[in-house]
Amino acid sequence: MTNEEKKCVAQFEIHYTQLLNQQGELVGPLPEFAASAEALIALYRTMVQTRTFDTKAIALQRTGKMGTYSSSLGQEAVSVGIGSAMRFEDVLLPTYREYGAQFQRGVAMSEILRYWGGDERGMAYQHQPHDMPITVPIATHVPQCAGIAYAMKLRNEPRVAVSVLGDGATSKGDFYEGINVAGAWQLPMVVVVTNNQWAISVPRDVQTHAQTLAQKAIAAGIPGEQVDGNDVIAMRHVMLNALERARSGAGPTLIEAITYRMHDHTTADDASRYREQTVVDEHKLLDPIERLKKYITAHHNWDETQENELHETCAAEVEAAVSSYLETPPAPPETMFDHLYETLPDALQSQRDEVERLGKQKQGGDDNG
Amino acid sequence: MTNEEKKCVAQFEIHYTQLLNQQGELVGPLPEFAASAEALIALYRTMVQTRTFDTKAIALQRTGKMGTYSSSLGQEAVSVGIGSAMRFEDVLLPTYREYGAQFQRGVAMSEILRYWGGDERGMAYQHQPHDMPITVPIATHVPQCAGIAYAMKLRNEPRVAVSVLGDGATSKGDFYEGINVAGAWQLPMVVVVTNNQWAISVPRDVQTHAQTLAQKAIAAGIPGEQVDGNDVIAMRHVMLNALERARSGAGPTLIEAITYRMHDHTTADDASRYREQTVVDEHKLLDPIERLKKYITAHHNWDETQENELHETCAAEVEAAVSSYLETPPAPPETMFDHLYETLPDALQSQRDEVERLGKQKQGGDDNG
Amino acid sequence: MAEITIIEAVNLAMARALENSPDVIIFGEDVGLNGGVFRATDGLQQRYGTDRVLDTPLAETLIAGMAIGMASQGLRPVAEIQFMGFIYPTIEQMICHATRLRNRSRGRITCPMVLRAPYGGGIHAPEHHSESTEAIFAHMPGLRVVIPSSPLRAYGLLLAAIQDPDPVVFLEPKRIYRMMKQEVADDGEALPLDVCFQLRDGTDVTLVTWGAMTHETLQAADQLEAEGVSCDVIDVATIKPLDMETILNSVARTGRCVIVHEAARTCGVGAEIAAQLAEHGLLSLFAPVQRVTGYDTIMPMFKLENDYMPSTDRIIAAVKKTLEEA
Amino acid sequence: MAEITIIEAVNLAMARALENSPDVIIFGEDVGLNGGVFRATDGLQQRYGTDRVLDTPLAETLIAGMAIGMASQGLRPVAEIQFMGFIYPTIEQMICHATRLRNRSRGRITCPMVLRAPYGGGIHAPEHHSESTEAIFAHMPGLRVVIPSSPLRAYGLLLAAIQDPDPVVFLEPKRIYRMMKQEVADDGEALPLDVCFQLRDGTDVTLVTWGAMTHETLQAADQLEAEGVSCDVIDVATIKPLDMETILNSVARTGRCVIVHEAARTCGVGAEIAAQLAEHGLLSLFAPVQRVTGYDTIMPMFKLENDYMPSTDRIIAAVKKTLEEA
Ligand SMILES: Cc1ncc(C[n+]2csc(CCOP(=O)(O)OP(=O)(O)O)c2C)c(N)n1
Ligand SMILES: Cc1ncc(C[n+]2csc(CCOP(=O)(O)OP(=O)(O)O)c2C)c(N)n1
Ligand SMILES: [Mg+2]
Ligand SMILES: [Mg+2]
Repeated sequence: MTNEEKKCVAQFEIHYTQLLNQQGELVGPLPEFAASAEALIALYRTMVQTRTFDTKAIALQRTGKMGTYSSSLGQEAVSVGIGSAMRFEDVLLPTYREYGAQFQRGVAMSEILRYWGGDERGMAYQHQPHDMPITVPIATHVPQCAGIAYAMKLRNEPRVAVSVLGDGATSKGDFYEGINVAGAWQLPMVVVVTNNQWAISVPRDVQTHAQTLAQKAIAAGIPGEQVDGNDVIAMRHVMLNALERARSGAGPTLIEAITYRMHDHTTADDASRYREQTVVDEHKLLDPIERLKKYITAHHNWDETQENELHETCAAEVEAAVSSYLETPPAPPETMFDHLYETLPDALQSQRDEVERLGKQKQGGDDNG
Repeated sequence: MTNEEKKCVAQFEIHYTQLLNQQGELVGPLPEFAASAEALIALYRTMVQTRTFDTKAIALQRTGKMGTYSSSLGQEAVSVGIGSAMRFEDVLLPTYREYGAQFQRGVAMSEILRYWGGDERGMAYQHQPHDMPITVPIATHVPQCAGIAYAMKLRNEPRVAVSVLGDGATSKGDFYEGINVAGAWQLPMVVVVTNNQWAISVPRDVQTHAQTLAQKAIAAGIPGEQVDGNDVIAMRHVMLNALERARSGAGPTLIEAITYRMHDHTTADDASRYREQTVVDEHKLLDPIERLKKYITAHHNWDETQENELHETCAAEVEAAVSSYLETPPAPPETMFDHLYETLPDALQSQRDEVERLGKQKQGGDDNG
Repeated sequence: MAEITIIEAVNLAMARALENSPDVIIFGEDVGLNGGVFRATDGLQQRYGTDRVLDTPLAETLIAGMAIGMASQGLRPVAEIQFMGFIYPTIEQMICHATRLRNRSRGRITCPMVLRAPYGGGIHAPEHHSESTEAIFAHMPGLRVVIPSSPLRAYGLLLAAIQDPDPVVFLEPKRIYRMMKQEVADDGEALPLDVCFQLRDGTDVTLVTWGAMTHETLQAADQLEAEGVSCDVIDVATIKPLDMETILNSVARTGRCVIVHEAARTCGVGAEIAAQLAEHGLLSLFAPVQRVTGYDTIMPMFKLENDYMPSTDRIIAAVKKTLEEA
Repeated sequence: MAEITIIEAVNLAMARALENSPDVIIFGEDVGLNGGVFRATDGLQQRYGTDRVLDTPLAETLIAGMAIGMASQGLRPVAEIQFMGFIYPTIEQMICHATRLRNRSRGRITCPMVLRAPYGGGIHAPEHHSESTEAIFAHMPGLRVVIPSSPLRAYGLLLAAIQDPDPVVFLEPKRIYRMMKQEVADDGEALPLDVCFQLRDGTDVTLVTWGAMTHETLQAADQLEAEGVSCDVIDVATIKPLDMETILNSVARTGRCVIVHEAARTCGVGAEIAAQLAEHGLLSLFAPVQRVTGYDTIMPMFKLENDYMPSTDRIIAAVKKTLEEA
């Protein structure tokens, strides 16, 4: 085919941002916020806090004190970057690895534990009125995110709706439907794809022939970009820019954050069935926490005393959450009807009565569980 | 933001092909097939045949002899281009405007009329064993197309699966799911988006912020290109290339064919509610049939005698199809059970008996319908 | 006060809702300038603006998902699915989220949305345009499924659905969209949800139905009356949750029951009603409950659709059967 | 002949099918190297290659749609949906196409596909991993819905489903995947579809159930036996189409029936069975049919799941109720 007959009608580029390299050295211009030691240390604290929580949660599951749990190990910078950039009045629609963002937004550690402990009260988020609970059915929250963003836009509120999902999730149709309408309606919305290279056992390259996931944005006619998801400074930076664009009415952004899932998919998974530990080990070198630690050690006098203090604080906080979780008395069984509708329809009253009666019988007899 | 911190990691271009301009003048290099008068006249005949059919079908609906019908007026070049490029053993998954392709592939005009006349026998395609019937639920045939293409690939058959859908259809999730797997598995598959600028009353620009629909391919990591869908030479050319790529194992292509829906969405629609007739009139100047006629008149001695003869042949063919359609006796009502399963489950026998009994009663009494 | 059709009543209710609350938002495919393919939203965009009455991209999963998102923010989204045959992509959103948000968040987030769709056969429409799959939604805990069968009920029940604090699937019997007219006062008064409407009082047999089938059922009742059979006719209206009390009370009086619906029989809503009659009303039944329904085959294309859908004759035959027995 | 579990029998049946016909293709999320999250496809990719046992992108609509496409070409696709809670995106494909291709094309194109999914609660899984929404599929004309409840039936029914010329949704009760072992001969013999299996003969009451609930139901029958109550226990196995003959014959003998299922009660498959008993078996019923089911609320997260699902005690109580009455 010759060139004459074909006219180029559209051109696109996808960019990648990294500010701190693997060695913790600055490779790009420092964003304004990152000049402050305080700001960086705050990010560092939350990453350590998240990891401390994660380690404990896995232990709870392993010792039979909690159900299946999905670890965020290695992905802390993505989540903390997102959470740190958002405003409280924004809305986060998380999947099941966004603890780093959720903690910053007021979700209690004990709530997350309750959730994985099989208790709906873990989604009540007593101190976070805005955010959606964890979404399990993959990508279903992206259309919802668009609806929320539309409500914000309609009401002229300077708020942004943020949904976070995985690399695997970019294969599901509702993801595209959601980003497409975000473009069509220029919604105040940010979609973050946490590309941790795996969807359970399915590697990123099996999901799609697209060379980047950021380029999925092109289908929706919205900006898409890649960021080093193990570089919390870049992550927060890119996120702040996207939020600012959305908040100012300049429309949505898709961000692909490149990271790595260091743990099994969940505690119910055994990754050794499908990936080599050596590859995982290689990714340890990219650890987001180590990386920032190197930087703040070199530039902001972070030292071992502070490090130890931080770990102690985090451990204590996690322990308190665990106690609160373990001490929560189970909800009475009949409460399974209490939030089904605003008012229980007459047709269901006898079912609720039955559950209540059987629950009391059981309590009288053997114990609950 | 400065440039240093951002690295370009991917680049894309979308190209547009036009070979015959609005005036019927050649603006690009003539593809091999188009050197032959015969080949061009064959394309011309099928376009005229399709339009003759279309006009009659609308008339049948308007006079109460048929149900709702969706016209392909103005889009003949897309459909004829597709059908002419495919091999018989390929599989077409059409929507409800692909008569031009279907006729070439052996679907009888009377079958299409039966279909719109509310009769499943219109989808039996007596002379076309491969193709799927018309798909009404938008975009649902794209995943099916991938499954068909996978079967071809698995069996090492040099065949291609082709699905055709509208601009509106590119908003639906299953479209993306289908093209994504086509890329991931490098399937022998071509997806044609017939961008006729409208999805019922919704204009193309309301569907998506994407500047082209061809760029949706980038999300799937597959080639995507635009073609002038009113230029049947370009259409067939682009289609032949895409089919050849797919057939030779080089993977899928997404083609956006730019055309215009000249009629109401269907006979049940009234486009004057939402679009100006003047805009429609402007598009008359782009008519695909007129355009090719100018070219073959100028270059291949096409004349009024031949033109009249062609119209007569087409009219006769359509009349024969109409007679066949109108003379088809209605199927006995109990046949509604006869292709539900290979063998009717016992549980349904009494229902079939009831329908048969009631049908006979009705035939005895008043007439059917 | 003008006499209006069901489709006009649907339009009037939405206009009233838009007028009364800035939180009401109407969206879907072709609901804007075109006013919906059945004109349910005719003129609404012109009157209430493109921000509040708007066309979506062609994506039903998206429509449901956006409605949930909007509802979670306190809006009152009223989303249209163009035909029930295209409602299936909404199911994941409805069953995983719309019905569960309140429960999941222990009341923190709610989902006061309405998903409207025309449903049912009998208008000689193309394939997939004649579906009655209300039973799928009736099986979902946390949902309401509401079906009007007259202009008055279309107006009053749609307003009720919009005001309801929980998600409602509102199915409109398109065959009777323009079949009858009633005087409807545009007074913003909602009718009650979760209760049946008594369409006719009778003593010999209870006919239970909803949607367009109320038409055939009332016709059957008329003809039976002429033959001396007195029918109690009940329009279930809210098919989820079910007001079985009204139905059981009627059957307690008549001892006989015929259930009429257009949907396929197996696992249709008629099964639930018949099952509850067998559980709670067994001793008052003089004859087996009859179901007159669509058959358990694909709704045929329109040449045969009348052979598929329950007819007045089939209803009368079923009534006579219940009268013969026991 | 080794004793194997249900999950092993599922694996064995797929291996046998792969072995016997080059047309059999297995695909879904994580079914390849990982062997499925429950190990249903363990070792199959290694043995039969990545062309015939393969991981798909994460997209359930796609999985169903591709299965349809493959089936239309004469392949015998066996697609896995990871959990029934994620099956909803397949509904549009299943109800619009899988069930209709044969009918639509008047037999020209067929759809011999199997859609497998683990279903049901009781394994302390996260949200959405404990669904029993088989009734949605049981309402679809043109479909078969098959549920095994033992290793022998898992093997024989899955082979039957794969050999069946029409689409089958095959739901596997995951709670009992590893609960019992049976000797299963890998002889490639399919069991019949469309018929119930009699698990236990009895004279006083008929217990009708399927899936994991066969376990509680048989336990209840044991306990009742000790108290002198003799139970006929029927595993429906193919819940669509329904073999009502076996159930009606049993109830004709016992005069009493308790239906047990995990799914929500309203419009569950139990309703259809009860409705047909009321239609065709009314005169043999000594007492109202009882349904012991999941409640009409969201399946709670696992702390309360045992309070949601039918227990042996609830079944026994329902049986006693039918014995008290009439
Ligand atoms: C619709 C749907 N299908 C399948 C699943 C089961 N599942 C849970 S997580 C997961 C993989 C998700 O991968 P990705 O999107 O990359 O997120 P990650 O787990 O890596 O964070 C799958 C298949 C689900 N939760 N929802
Ligand atoms: C899933 C689904 N939703 C809605 C419809 C109703 N509908 C039929 S055609 C159409 C517009 C399609 O537009 P486009 O894809 O551009 O195709 P065109 O009709 O222009 O050829 C709509 C909304 C449908 N058939 N299927
Ligand atoms: Mg991932
Ligand atoms: Mg179009």
